[in-house]
Amino acid sequence: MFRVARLIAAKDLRVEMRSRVVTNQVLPFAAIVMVMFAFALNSDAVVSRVAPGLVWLATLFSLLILVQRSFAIENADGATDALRAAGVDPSGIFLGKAMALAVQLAVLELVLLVSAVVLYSTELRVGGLVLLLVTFVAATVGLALVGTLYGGLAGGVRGRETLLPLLLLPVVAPVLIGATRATESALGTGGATVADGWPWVGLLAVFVALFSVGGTLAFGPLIEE
Amino acid sequence: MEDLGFILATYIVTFGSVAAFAFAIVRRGRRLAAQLPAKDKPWT
Amino acid sequence: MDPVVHLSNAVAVLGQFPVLAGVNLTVNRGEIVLLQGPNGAGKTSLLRLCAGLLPLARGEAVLLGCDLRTQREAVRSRVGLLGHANGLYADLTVAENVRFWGATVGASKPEVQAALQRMGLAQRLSDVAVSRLSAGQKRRTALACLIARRAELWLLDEPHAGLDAAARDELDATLRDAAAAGATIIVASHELERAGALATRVVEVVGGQIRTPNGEVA
Amino acid sequence: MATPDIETPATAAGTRAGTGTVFTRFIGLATIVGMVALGVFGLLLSPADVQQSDSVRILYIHVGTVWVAYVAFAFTALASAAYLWKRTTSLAWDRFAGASAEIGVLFMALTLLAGSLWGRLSWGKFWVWDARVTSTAFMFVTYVGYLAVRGLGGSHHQRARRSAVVALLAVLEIPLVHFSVKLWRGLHQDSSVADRTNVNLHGLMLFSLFISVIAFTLLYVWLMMHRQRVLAMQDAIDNTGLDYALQQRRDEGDL
Repeated sequence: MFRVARLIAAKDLRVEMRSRVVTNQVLPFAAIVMVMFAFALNSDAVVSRVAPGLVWLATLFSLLILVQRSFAIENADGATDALRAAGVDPSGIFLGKAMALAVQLAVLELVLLVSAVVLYSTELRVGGLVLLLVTFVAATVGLALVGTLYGGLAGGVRGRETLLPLLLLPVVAPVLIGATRATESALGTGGATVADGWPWVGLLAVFVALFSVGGTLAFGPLIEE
Repeated sequence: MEDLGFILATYIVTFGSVAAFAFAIVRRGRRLAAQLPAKDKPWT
Repeated sequence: MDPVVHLSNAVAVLGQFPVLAGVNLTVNRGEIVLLQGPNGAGKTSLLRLCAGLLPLARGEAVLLGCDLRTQREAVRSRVGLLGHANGLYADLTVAENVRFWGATVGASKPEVQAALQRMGLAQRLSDVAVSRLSAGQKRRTALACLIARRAELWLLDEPHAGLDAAARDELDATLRDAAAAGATIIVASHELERAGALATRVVEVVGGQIRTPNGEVA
Repeated sequence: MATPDIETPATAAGTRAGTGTVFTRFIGLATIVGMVALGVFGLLLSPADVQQSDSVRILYIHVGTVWVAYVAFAFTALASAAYLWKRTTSLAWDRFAGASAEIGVLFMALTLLAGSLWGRLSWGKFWVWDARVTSTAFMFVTYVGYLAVRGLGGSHHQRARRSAVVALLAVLEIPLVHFSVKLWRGLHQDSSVADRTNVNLHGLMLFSLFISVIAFTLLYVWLMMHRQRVLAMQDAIDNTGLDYALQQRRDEGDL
């Protein structure tokens, strides 16, 4: 299972290195969303107060696109069928695609965080760096897991573009809440302290634990016809 | 009675949509039942 | 010796439509069987059933000694399907694709190299991205993937489509070699003359069933 | 979905019976009696609440529908697990799950509607960001998604397995959402809806609530029986359609 996962992850990342779709299209999209938020909110004070939430909201929107892309690679030339026909372990496919997605998400979040610092005058503080890092890792893994799970379900059917957000967004609500609050604590937004953040990391950890097990078990039946 | 509009709206919409749903099911059941032999309808 | 494929009264359904309406077919090792018949007769479905992609609704299917109902995973890893799509990643190179598909069954480096060699992909083309290949070169890459995956039963759906004369000759030679090397091949094709010369047996598919030459249902 | 020109022996056997039986008619009658009683008690006989005045009457509906919605979703989860468990696997469980989820979505929609109307009267707001309210809304959306997955098509078993897995994933998701929203609100305000919902229960009010739960439970049972039978007949028609379609398919060559 882990051998297959490594194989799939390496393949997905190599495809991205060659095609640069995420780098050239999704990252600029995420950045422009951050600019749009500032237009919509129209107040420096408000923007810097809600900056952590905007970072994660932009991450969720980009997640939808990343998941679509991740499965578009497989569906473009019938590789999904080929993988199933070759009897490749679905759990391995799930973990592998989730790993590759997590790497891409991590890069994306870094860009979003930097743009928050630049655009919204968000300030990082030394005391919160550990919390910030742990939050980002946990949230990224959680999003990658559920994204892959529902992406696999929606990937093979007609109307996938519309089905995916309907299924995915309600599920990632806990990540949005947890990651936003923890990030606020790490950054000290609105007077939050670092200690306030750790319970939220706990929530993210529970999410990751549940969906790593649930996803590994469920992915096979979901992509099977 | 205060707030009569809200209260009546709740009762009417609830009973109304339940009745519509029930009616649709029963009608569809009748239509399908006419096309199937008794062995596919173990409740009859 | 056990037959590689043994279908009896196999029925398969797509949605609510019976694409296969009771197929009886036995194929032995080393055979090259040609499936012919009109569009929509069920040729592709028959191949997909053998690949374990289409569930068996009724009847029996034993492939490579494994029951398709109960041991589908065991069947799948030993069967290779080349459908209308090639199952290649367009952004990766030829060698990377073959290596990837080989790795799914744990093929070693020399094995992958040998597969590339047999398809004539080892030198000039090996580091070219698949998106830049011609249709025939893509087909050859896909076949190299089947070899690297150690497929014992090859299921090829219209493999000649979109290839020029030279590429077709090459393909035929490849298939003959593969059969001689022990692979069993089932080809669905419209190209009767060409594929007919290639095949050891021709089978007609009509209305989701297999017909003998005199029109009876097999 | 039914092809009208199929000649089956069914046409002869077809009666006006439909999906009803003596038992469902009994339940149906009891439901109607219960609903009339609910209307009479809820709107006329029970007194207005000291604090909430007449808006409490909305609760008689609200409590019944939310109860049915929760029961329905719980049963969907149970039936989905039963389908996936090898020893009890049967398409009947899948149909139970589907029928129950449909009813649950309907009642959840009614719950949200009645709840927001009541909220407007009692709190002056259609919506409050309370954990229970919010996770209820998420539950609604989740099961709308579940029904969308059921409608994707494919063979019956494919539909059944896919939707059963989605239903079980929803069981993972809903407590998480509830818990996270609760944590979220917990940081901002101390009182939850429950604390501000001071209903001083008069005897007749309690009785009206009791009638509501009974009547809506009967309604659920009645709807479930009928809906599940309709689904069974749809599946059966797909299957008899298969024999017919098989014959047609075989004849293609003889044309």
